[in-house]
Amino acid sequence: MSFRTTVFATACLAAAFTQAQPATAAEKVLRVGMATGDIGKIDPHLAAGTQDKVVVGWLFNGLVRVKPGEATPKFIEPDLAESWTSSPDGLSWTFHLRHGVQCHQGYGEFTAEDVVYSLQRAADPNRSAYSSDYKAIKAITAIDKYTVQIDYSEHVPSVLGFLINFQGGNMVCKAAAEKMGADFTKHPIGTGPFQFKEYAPQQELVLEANPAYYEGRPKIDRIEYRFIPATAARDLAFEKGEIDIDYGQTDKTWYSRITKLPHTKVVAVEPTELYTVHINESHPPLDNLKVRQAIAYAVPRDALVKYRGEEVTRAAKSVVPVGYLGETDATPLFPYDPAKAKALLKEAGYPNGIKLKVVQTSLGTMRDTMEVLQGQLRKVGIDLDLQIVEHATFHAQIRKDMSDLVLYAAARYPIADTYLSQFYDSAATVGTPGAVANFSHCNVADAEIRAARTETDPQKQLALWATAQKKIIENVCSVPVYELFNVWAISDRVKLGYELHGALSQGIPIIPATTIE
Amino acid sequence: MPRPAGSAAGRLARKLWRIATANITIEAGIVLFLLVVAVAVFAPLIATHDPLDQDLFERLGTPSTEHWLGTDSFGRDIFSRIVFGARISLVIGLSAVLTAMVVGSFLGVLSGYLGGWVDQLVGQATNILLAFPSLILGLMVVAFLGPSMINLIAAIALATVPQFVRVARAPTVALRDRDYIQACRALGFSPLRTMLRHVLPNIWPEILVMATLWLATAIRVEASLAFIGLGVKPPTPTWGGMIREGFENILTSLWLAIFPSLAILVVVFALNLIGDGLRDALDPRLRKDE
Amino acid sequence: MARYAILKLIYSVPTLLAVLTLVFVLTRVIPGDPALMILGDQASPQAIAALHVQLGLDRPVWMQYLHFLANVAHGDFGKSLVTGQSVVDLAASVLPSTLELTIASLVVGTVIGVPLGAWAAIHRNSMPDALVRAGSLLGLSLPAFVFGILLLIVFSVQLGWFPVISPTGRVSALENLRALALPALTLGILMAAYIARVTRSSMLQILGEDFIRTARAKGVPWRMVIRRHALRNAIIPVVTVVGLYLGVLIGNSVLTEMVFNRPGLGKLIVGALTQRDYPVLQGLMVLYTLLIIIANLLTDLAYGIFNPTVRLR
Amino acid sequence: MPGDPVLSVQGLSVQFRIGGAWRAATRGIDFDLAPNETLALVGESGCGKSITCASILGLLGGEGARVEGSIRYRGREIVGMPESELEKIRGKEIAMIFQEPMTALNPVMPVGEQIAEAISVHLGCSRAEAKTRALGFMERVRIPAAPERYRDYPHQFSGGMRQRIVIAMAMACQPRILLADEPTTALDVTIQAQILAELRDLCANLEMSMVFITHSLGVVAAIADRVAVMYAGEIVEIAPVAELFAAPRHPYTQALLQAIPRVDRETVTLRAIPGQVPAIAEFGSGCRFAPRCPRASEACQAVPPELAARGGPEGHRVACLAPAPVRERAS
Repeated sequence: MSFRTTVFATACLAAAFTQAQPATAAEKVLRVGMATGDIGKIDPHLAAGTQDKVVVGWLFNGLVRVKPGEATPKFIEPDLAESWTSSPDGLSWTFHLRHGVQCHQGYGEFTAEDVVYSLQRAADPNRSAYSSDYKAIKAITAIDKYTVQIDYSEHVPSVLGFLINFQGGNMVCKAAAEKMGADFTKHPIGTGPFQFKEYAPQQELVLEANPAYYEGRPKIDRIEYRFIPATAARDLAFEKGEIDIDYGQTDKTWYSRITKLPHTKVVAVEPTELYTVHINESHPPLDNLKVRQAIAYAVPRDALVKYRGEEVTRAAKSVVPVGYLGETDATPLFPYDPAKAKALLKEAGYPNGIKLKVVQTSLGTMRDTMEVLQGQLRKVGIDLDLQIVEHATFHAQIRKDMSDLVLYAAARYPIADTYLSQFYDSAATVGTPGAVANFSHCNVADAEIRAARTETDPQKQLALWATAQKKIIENVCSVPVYELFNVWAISDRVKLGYELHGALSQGIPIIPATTIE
Repeated sequence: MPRPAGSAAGRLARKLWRIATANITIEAGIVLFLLVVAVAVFAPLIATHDPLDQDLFERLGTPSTEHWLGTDSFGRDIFSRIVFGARISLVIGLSAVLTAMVVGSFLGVLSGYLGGWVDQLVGQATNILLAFPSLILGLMVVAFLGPSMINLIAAIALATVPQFVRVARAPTVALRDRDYIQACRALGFSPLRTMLRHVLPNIWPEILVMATLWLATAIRVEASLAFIGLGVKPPTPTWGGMIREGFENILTSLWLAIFPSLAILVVVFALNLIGDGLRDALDPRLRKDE
Repeated sequence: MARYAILKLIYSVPTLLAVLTLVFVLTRVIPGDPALMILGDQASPQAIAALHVQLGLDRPVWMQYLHFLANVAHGDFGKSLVTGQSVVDLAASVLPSTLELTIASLVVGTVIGVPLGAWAAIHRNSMPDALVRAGSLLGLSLPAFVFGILLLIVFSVQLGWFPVISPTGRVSALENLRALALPALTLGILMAAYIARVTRSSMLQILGEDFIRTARAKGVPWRMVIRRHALRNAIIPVVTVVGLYLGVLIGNSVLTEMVFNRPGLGKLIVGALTQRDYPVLQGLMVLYTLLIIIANLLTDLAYGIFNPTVRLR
Repeated sequence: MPGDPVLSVQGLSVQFRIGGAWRAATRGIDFDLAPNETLALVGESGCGKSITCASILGLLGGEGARVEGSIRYRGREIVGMPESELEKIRGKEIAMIFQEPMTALNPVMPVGEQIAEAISVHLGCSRAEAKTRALGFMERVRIPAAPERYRDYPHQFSGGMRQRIVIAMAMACQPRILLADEPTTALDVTIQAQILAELRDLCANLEMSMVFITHSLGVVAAIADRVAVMYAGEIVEIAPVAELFAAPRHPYTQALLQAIPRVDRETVTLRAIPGQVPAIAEFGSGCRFAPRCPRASEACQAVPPELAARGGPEGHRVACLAPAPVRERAS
């Protein structure tokens, strides 16, 4: 007995000591708690989940950037490129790079070669999830070590918008990416203020300050990015000071609880994700406009906003998220009117209601939203048969037309074209060769969407976009529900060093001036 | 051999009654369990609300006269959801264990009787299945097949089958070579039917104990799967799913996790009481020195 | 002893092979496309097709199967589709944490369960016996996650004695033990409930044995009879049961890891399942099987240590 | 017999709680044991021999069993003695050998340690010392290659060897009294004889008294000085061994002797005793043998007959109202 006990105790202690290692006292460590079980891909051209994009935001730069703390194109400013010029027809752009920018971990100076490599990579569908954004690029040329020329085959709505530090616009270091190949996703090398240090699966990702960062070495020495999927555990850890920044729940209960904590700042960060129910017109009875209208009338948009919390939610105004260039509320969305919804169903020949099959992801807020919608639609006689599947299966199945309704939440580069092209252009219809995310088989606004894409006159472009939105709303291709902010709780110990309104990375930007007490 | 069915059934009933009243532990367990069954059966009469009815402005309400156990994050009545949740737990648990019991006992007798490669195959498969914890096995099956009621039942049954195979196989092997079995064969009786006739009376007490205890496990596994997020599809109320929601809101609404936990505790405890009591009552070794 | 162990391992090869095949088949029938998983939801169909070729998913299934077996034989389980990490590295990085938790809860379970079970048996049909029996039944009835949540609320939230989330990386041994305490207690209590029951019935049987009377007739004090004679014999079936229970323990660790946000095999497997991460899933299933085989082997060896009548020479 | 008795049992009654009522398994047991004397307790199984022995060691305490009467070991009362005192007597002063050597040894403890345990418990000596002593006794009971076998486990020994170990264990502290509960019953006949011979020698060499329980009168003749015959929880006759064999007075003893097949007599009439031993719950108030007794009268049913000389020599007492008459022994 006693022998055994001793062995066990020794084993335990040994296990405990192997992990022991004293921390340096003077280090400034920022601990961020993220709602995820693990990191996905921290390759900027592949990163899709919020948990990945947040990290990419700390590791990479673009040729230009949106000023830290902002999330709209009007704040575009120089980043790796100090200046740029464009040809009069707007199809050829020349960028002059900042000198002396260093890649992480000794991968050398960042030069025009790296830009060429990065953009080619971003445009390559095999290596990038965002290649469609760069289809119009004809050629990328390194004029000299610090000069790059990009030629376009047609006019694009926003050249600079796709060269910012967002998605495909992030610049990777050629030498590192080529050397590591597929391993790059777990060991990314960029030029940003922080660089990869280590990764422990299911536990954390550790970044350290980039001592050679062009804006100066960050005051924060290390970022510990902890994976804590359970909200309660994350909040508790935040409350007890075990983490400094806490990824919040877009929910009023969370918001009101956390705002009451002392020494805490809660921020709702732009861009929002628009939650839209796409109605698959190819599935009867949804080919019937009256049925689609009935669904639209059955969604209590304002009540849903109140349910989630007005501090963290806003009602959808159009099929394009609020604030995107070209978004307009000129055509109002259908109001909540359950009586009318029932009447429409009856008119359509379904007095006893309808039953719809819905494939739904198991992912938190999306599943949550669908469950609320299920409860609400039930009240007018629309019965949703939810098939809860995990996220990847969800994506596969909604692309195989397996769901009558598709709830999709997305933030895109904030111009109307991105949203309209991906979700409502018939060329993007799922199941077709050009499939992106047109789950509704919507085709009523193809002409306007495509014309607006190459329209050089901004006014005409806006008008085309407005018409497109009108047609889509009236045809009820989809029912936009609400937009959710990403919410974060930040301890007062953290001094951001800038004014935070939003961040395209959806995370909290950490700039060299950011510090922690 | 053939006996009047009525008297056989009557004997069985009497025997069951004697076992059911053998000790206070069994009695307490049965009363508690029947209570839960009654709640499940009469759920529509007992529930105070429609368990699916959302009230978006009545979220996470504390227990009140209107909502006895409060409301969940969709504003649904927790009491009514627990009442209806009993149905899911019991239906899944009972179906899974009954399936496992029938399939497992049959396979056990079959493999014990036939021996040879059938026995080898069943034995090997049983060992592999036994090696995996029922939760992990259920997890895999449900993750692969998707969480539906049938798949959950299949998953839990699959994890439970080997237990019954094991119980049924050993006595079959012991009986196989007995003279009278050989004699039956010589007389042209279907040997398998003979086996079942002779083996089943020997093993049913143990099968009964197993069934009770594994019903408890099945209900726990179902709840665990629902907690992981692999339960019956929403909005159907399940206890495990409710605890999962409760855990997300544990800092603001503790009762959300507590009440369904208590429900699970009660039914599993009741079943364990029965199983434990049965074991005492049926175990000749324990009975002797009592 | 060594020969026995090797023989036992050889016998488990067919089992392993069966598991490998099962795993392979299962991972091919799951809905959901791994290529889509890798490239994300905005990937183009061409990109997906290209990746299929790269992953070998375009080849006939039997070739994929042989390829898979060949790789496994080389200890190569491929790379995670999600993070690109080698599966072996991934498993190795969380294995210590799972083992740590398993061993700790084993210790807790044994230290609590054995004495309680023995105590109940010694005081058969009296108050302590009733208490232990009721308590262990309750313990067995409580799902692991419920118990974990309760502990978390009381000791971390209300009393603040233990951290809410397990610390990572560089922490002191004390910190590590502190973080381990509640998860180990959660699993350990469940285990203790089980062990107490087995110990009790085993002890009851042993106390009726002749050699107990012999020991008493020798004048050995009662406490010593219990400790040196009764307990040492009663522990033998407990060893087997604990060995069988190791699987359950590893299974339940999924829930514990979720509640306490601990890294571990359980969380890894749930993550791999939900993300359709085939290679990780395959690797973990094989690892599970191996762990269970090793656990069985250790149980056999431990059984030999505690029971000289089957000691292997 | 010289000297005061080392053990004196008077009015010993052991009762068990059966179905809520206390039932006496033995009643009014009286006997003395002189130094160096071997007393045999003979009777059918279930007659209370083993219970009597166990009560001498105080092993019958606890719920469900009650001991009344007096058991004096060298003047000290054992009945009611606290457990801690009893533990000092058990094994050191009074030791016991059990019937079933297969189960009497702890299967998970090396045999040597089991012997040494008694030594270290009572003599408080070091492990090494205890081991030396234990080895000495192992050799004394003729276990071959004792030092090599010291660390062996019981299952590695044959039945006879195990019984030798049990004996060594009992001898280990050189007790004054040895209680031997059918020590040879479970063994082969050839081994039986060896063990009996060894027990006899050991008793003589170590100056021990012995209570020897057996149901075999043959064994009694081989080992005992005196013999007490028990029936249904009572001693019905007690006498020096030769006397009893030559002139049994109790009808039960007579029947018992007649039931033994003997090769040394010409005329053999093997007679089974009619009827059955009553169960504890069926004990009447009178003579318990009366229902089976050919000589039973009405008086026998009323009061239990006391154990007394009844006209015979003082050392030969019988509990019967109608004992066989004293015969002149042919010398």
